[in-house]
Amino acid sequence: MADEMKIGAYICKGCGIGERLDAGQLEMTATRDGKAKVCQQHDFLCSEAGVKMIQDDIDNEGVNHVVIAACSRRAKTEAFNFENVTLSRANLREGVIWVRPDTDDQQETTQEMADDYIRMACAESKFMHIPASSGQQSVNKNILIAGGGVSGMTAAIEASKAGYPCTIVEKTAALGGATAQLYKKIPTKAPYTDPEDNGVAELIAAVEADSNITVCLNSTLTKTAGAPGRFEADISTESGSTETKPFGAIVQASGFTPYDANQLPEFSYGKNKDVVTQAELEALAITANGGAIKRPSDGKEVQSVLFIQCAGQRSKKEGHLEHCSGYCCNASIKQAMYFKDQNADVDTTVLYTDLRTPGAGGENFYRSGQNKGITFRKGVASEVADGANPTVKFKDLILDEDLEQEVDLVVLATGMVANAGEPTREQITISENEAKEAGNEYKVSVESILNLDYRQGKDVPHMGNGFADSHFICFPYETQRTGIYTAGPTRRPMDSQQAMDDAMGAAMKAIAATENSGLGKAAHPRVADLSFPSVRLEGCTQCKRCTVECPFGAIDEDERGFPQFNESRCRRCGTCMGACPVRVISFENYSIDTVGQQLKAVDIPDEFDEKPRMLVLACENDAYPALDMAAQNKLEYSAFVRVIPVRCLGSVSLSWITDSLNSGYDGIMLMGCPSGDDYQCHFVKGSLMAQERMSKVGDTLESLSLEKERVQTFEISITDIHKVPKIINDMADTIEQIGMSPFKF
Amino acid sequence: MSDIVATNQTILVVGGGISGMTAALEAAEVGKQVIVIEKTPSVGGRVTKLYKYFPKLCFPTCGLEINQRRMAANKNITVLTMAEVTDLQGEAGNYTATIKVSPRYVNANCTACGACADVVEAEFDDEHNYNMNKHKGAYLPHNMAMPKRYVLEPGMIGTDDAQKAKDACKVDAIDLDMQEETIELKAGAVIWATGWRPYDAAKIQPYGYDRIDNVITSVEFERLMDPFGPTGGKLVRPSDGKEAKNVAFIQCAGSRDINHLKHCSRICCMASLKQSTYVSEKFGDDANVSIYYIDIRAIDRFDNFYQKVQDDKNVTFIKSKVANIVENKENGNPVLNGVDTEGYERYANEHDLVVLAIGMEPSVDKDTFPIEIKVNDEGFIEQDEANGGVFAAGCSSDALDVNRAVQNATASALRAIQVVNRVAQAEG
Amino acid sequence: MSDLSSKLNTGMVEKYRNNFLKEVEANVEEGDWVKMCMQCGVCSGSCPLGAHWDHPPQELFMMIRAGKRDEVLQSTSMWMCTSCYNCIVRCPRELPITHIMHGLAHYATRLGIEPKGQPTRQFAQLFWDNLAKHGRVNELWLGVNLYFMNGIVEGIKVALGMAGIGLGMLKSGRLSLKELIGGHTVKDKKGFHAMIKKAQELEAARVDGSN
Amino acid sequence: MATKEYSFYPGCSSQEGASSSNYLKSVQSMCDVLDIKLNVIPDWNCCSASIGYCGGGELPRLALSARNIALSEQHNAGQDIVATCAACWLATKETQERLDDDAGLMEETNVALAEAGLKLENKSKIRHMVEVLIEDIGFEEMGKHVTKPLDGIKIAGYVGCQTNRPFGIEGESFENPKYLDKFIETMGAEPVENYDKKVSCCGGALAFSEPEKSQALIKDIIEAAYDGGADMIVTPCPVCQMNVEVYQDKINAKYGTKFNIPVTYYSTLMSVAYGKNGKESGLNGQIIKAKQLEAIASK
Repeated sequence: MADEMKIGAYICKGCGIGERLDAGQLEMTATRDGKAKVCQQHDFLCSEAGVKMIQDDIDNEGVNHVVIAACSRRAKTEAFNFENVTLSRANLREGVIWVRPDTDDQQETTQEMADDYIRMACAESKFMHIPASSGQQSVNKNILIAGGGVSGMTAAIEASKAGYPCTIVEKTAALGGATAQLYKKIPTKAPYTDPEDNGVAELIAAVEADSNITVCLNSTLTKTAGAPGRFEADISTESGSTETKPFGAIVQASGFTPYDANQLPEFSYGKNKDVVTQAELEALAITANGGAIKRPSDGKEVQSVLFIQCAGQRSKKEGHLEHCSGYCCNASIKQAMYFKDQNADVDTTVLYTDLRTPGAGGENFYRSGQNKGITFRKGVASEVADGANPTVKFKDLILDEDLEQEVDLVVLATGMVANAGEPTREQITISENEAKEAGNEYKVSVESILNLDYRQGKDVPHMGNGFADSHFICFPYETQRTGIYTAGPTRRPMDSQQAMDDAMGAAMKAIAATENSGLGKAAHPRVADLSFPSVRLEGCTQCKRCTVECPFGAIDEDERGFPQFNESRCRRCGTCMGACPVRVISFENYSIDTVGQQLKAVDIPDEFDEKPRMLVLACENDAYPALDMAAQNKLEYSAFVRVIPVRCLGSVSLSWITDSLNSGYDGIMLMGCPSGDDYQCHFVKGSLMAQERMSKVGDTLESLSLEKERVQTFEISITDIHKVPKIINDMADTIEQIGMSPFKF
Repeated sequence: MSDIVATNQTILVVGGGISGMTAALEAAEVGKQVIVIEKTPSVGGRVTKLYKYFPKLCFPTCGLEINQRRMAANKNITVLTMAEVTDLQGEAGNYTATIKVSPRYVNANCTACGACADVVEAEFDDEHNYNMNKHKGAYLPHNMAMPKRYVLEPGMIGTDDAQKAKDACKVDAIDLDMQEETIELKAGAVIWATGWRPYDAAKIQPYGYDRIDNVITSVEFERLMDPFGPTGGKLVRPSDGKEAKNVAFIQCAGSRDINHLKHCSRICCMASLKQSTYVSEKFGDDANVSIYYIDIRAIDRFDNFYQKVQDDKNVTFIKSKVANIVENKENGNPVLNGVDTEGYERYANEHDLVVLAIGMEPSVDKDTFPIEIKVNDEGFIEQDEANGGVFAAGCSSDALDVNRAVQNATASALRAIQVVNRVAQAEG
Repeated sequence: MSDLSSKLNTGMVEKYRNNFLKEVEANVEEGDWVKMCMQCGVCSGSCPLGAHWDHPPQELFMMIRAGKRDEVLQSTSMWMCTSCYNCIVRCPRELPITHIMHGLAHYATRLGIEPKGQPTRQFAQLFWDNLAKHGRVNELWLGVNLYFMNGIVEGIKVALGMAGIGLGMLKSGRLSLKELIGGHTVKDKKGFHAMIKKAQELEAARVDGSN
Repeated sequence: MATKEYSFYPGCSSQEGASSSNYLKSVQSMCDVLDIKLNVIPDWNCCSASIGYCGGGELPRLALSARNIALSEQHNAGQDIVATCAACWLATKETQERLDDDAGLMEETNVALAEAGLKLENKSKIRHMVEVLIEDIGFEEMGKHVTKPLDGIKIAGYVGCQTNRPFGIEGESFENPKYLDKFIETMGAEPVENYDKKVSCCGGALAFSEPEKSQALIKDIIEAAYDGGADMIVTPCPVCQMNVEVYQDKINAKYGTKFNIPVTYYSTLMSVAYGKNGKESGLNGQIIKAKQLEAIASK
């Protein structure tokens, strides 16, 4: 900040603020307490005229720190959107008048509320700086694609079409992956009645024809360093040669591992050659190449075949997969058609419990299968008896009978096993617990695909069932490793068509990562945030909490144990700031001071005033909007509360708690997102960490001989609109019972 | 509206639901100019009407908050609400769209202070709640509405109520003379994300949706859980407001049925599994849920959720397409007749409330679609070269759950970007 | 059963071996629809006499696919069909279930393995014989035959039981003793009979290759 | 309006001295008033209803209706075939459909027909009398001819099965068709609202072979009518009419009910409302006398 700070405070009198509050008084507070150099009132601040008034001050009066005292920071954002200034919002509408009754006896406390919010906004403003990119970045449009299957090739082709050069690193000697091993694939176009060519040849041709796509076969990633915009990947060939190349972003399309059917002895797999997996049947079909499919044992042309669905899947049994692989029903219909299309007299039976062919195409394909004479039976196979011909013992659930069927060939619809990524500390414990409950072991991949040299492990963290899926319904590509996007079965079980569509989305995200990291802009969810954490190394004690707790593995350590921040891996959640015991980590627009000074700016009446003060630190994504909407619905809450939005409870520094206790707050409420397996925190574990840290506050409270009820943490969903006011009012009651804090000066 | 800048490098996104929003954001966040055309007064689409998402049971509003913040912060995105595409001409890299914008009667001055709603009396069906209740003639579509701007029902115009509203507005936001506008916009690529509509339950005659009060649809059931919904978040049935503890879910209501929707709508199984947890959430062990199904289609990791629900002793699964529903005239209970096909058991089961897991009908009308496009028998837009620069996103492309719709929309953003980048190159 | 039909029956068993579905597809009216059933059971639940079926339609379809030939063909179930068409209009796969039920019943009869004592089976046969004879149904004879289908004694009981109704019908002019002698017929009996005969021959040729 | 002519297929049960001869009577009276001319198909034969399947195979049964259509095409060329009996209408319509879809069957059928010196074009439109009334005449026109509105009579409109499924009447639903109620209203009587058993099965032909099972169904149909406060039941189908009317004593005996509710045809209502006398309206054909109608008819 070259030119000295000049705070301009602007007080809106619209939406009833003017009627309910003494604007003159507010102006005085802003100038006297808030040290605002300029302060103006306006009847309708978000109007063109109002906005122009502010812009004029910025242009002519040198105002560079703007304080808007009007509505919530979530309202009228498009109007209050100024360049090259810091912006603080004092929430007089949703934060004050809408949650307080319009009665004379309440006027005083309501005004106090408003005055405090002005002080707080000015205090924040004072300590905010205009973020400027670190310059650590430059745009690198090259995209690294791990895996040369249909997902990887699609990602490469599509990204290239948009002008982004790609490099495919494929472990094997050829492109095509699992799909290349398919005789045909499930239909992808209307009328969805017959298997389609697997399409791999066309993809490979397209890849080879594209000068923007580099293919490294027989190659693996032995090391991936850096960050979005400046990844450095070591691409090593079998022969041992290694080349290091720079990339802007990464798409991980490393596929899956087929389930090992040897874990299904009850189906005589391995014992009887004529019991095969779907994958093995594809091989037989390719050999037959349109002719009669011959069975492995004696080369006899298959006259009867039975497909056992969900073999080793959808089961908590040891060694089984708990999930459904999603594609196997369609795959069995397709494979049964291999037989039927060649010879309608072949007897084909699909034994299923739930036939899963969703979507527009699926039902057509199912009907087509029936029309071709495939017999579908709802039933569960208990055993495949070995013998000249395998005999399937099963319970037909419709006929409610135990039956046997002797067939030439049995096909096991075994599923997909995740083959990449590694579990985070939490997930290891979670999945271990799950495993214990479920009585099975989770297969955690040992092989690393990316070999990240990150402080927090070599791969993108697992989600459920070992897949590197997104945890978020609304954001399917959100991984915990910025700039690295998983696609295809790496993410979750899916067929090749879905995988290709998925890869295209992943390519889109990778492109966004290259562009935004190049500009120093944050990725989801604080998109376009230019600020980044900076650390006063001289104050750092090398405690490593920041590097351990960063949910995105953004921080490495140098050999001395000092944190090394990678701006473009960072999501700006502030978890590191909250973790740092010595308060040396901060952002230009969000720091220990921007919050700490706010809570100190609040005017704390003395003990005998019977005006307690409560502090709410509210997650900006859920709790704060919930409070807003409570106000919008005119749900009242105590006038003694002061709310400060935080980026995430993970960013809450203990110092804020101790400071507020010391400055005489009577109660402190932390409001974050629900935690647990289905956590809603977009920074992964904010609430969890807040709870952990607050558990330690107990001692502090004790040392100050304060009741533990004074500091409480709540899990709030954005929909808890009725709950938040209640929580606040309950705290007010509690304080009435336990009395005011003695620490008021 | 004249101030909207649109060139043949602009991406036009038709539909502001979660798919449209996603496609728009992904494109805009890599610097593309995007215009979103939304038919209703606010963006967000169907997800704004959902209580929770499966399988996480998290709240759609949470992601909506993030997406809306992203949109508000992004200067590359222009949103036109109450707007519809009436015509589309041209080819990839050079489209002209004709947009009809209906009057909102409330301009950008609106601060959503609610003064207008306080004074008006007239009430109108609340579309946000599938017309299960009414809202004021001046209204905010819902708590999260974006743009956060009130709307005047067209029915208000010319009434004293409308004048009252206008007089109550201190910021001159109400403009009763607002007229329908037609504008033309250039675009290089078009992302079609018009989503889906619930199949008309009345057409499934044996289930008596049009005759029996206590037969409702899954989308309506979803609204009952919303504290700001038609029942204030109470799980009560329409006929008499009695708590609905014994609830039946009928799967494939309209789906997988050649007489109705040929396709499987994919979401309904998971939706009912999810909604079964609502009943438990409200009534604990008094909850009694029966799910009548043909196949439970909880694919991939959704099956883990299915297994959870299966472990709930208050939930029963019956493999049966219910034959018909009659009303018990004494107590208003719907009585379901049918056969459990697993071992052949006939039943005539009485429930407090029946929820039809209603099928997903794409909002793509083959006949009135503004431009030549490949649409399959199910009514979904097929991914096809012949579609030029028009790309389906989300449920215009297939019956998809939210997660898959967003994933698909992200992919379609790239498809559109490829086109406008080609244009950009050509123009140098 | 007649030699002819028993020969036919064994012939069919031979011909189709463990593939009853094929046999049904080839020989039963609308039989090629059976494979399209997805076991939703809406037909079974929609049948007015459903409670009296040993095996409802959807189960019969599964049994056919499971090769349960005798259980299906000897079942009384399809004879319970009242031809109300509820199943047809509700079937999500548009199977012509009513017709398949009739077809199965007829095929069982053709093979001579239908449940003999089944009253509807007997009535249906009477009805056909009656119309095939005159070209038009002679309700009085139909009734009389019906009452006596289980023998004189049983018949008199039934007849007495039904007497009230018969009387009512007579009184109201909706049953005429004229029918005992002559009664309604088609004029062109010769042509009519020739037509039926030819139709039967053609069908027989299709089904059992003989005629 | 000019006379409307149709090729008429009366069917076995409406023959003189047969179970629905009274139906035919009232239809004729109704048609006089509405200026509808019915040209009977010469030498028509039985359609085998939906019960001939035991003895009759598919093709022989198809041949039956094919013969009727062929005769109609020969003698009443260009006229729509109209049936008053649900079974007749259904069997004929089904035959037409089946033969349209299956060239093989069509060919075989014509081979069989040739034996009777006939050839089938299969082009005639096959309709139920109710369709003719609704589509060609219209409720408004039907209403115009009412001279004796059936005031004060509450009637349950029992549509039954085969007039309703699988074809049904254009624009009506299978579960809750409304047209019969409209007939009732148009004739000045009051229909029972949401008559539960409107489209339930009476057992059809199985009333003969499975009396107990069928009578159980019939009981519900009558009960629901009483529950709806009906004075009488009206139906478009001879089998329904017979089954619901004639077994009431037996049902009373078995279930201890006191059923005694008249069951007539829509055409009965119409001829009475059109001022025809009891005989012309076929009221003498009632086993359970429709006293209210008789009263009006004799006014």
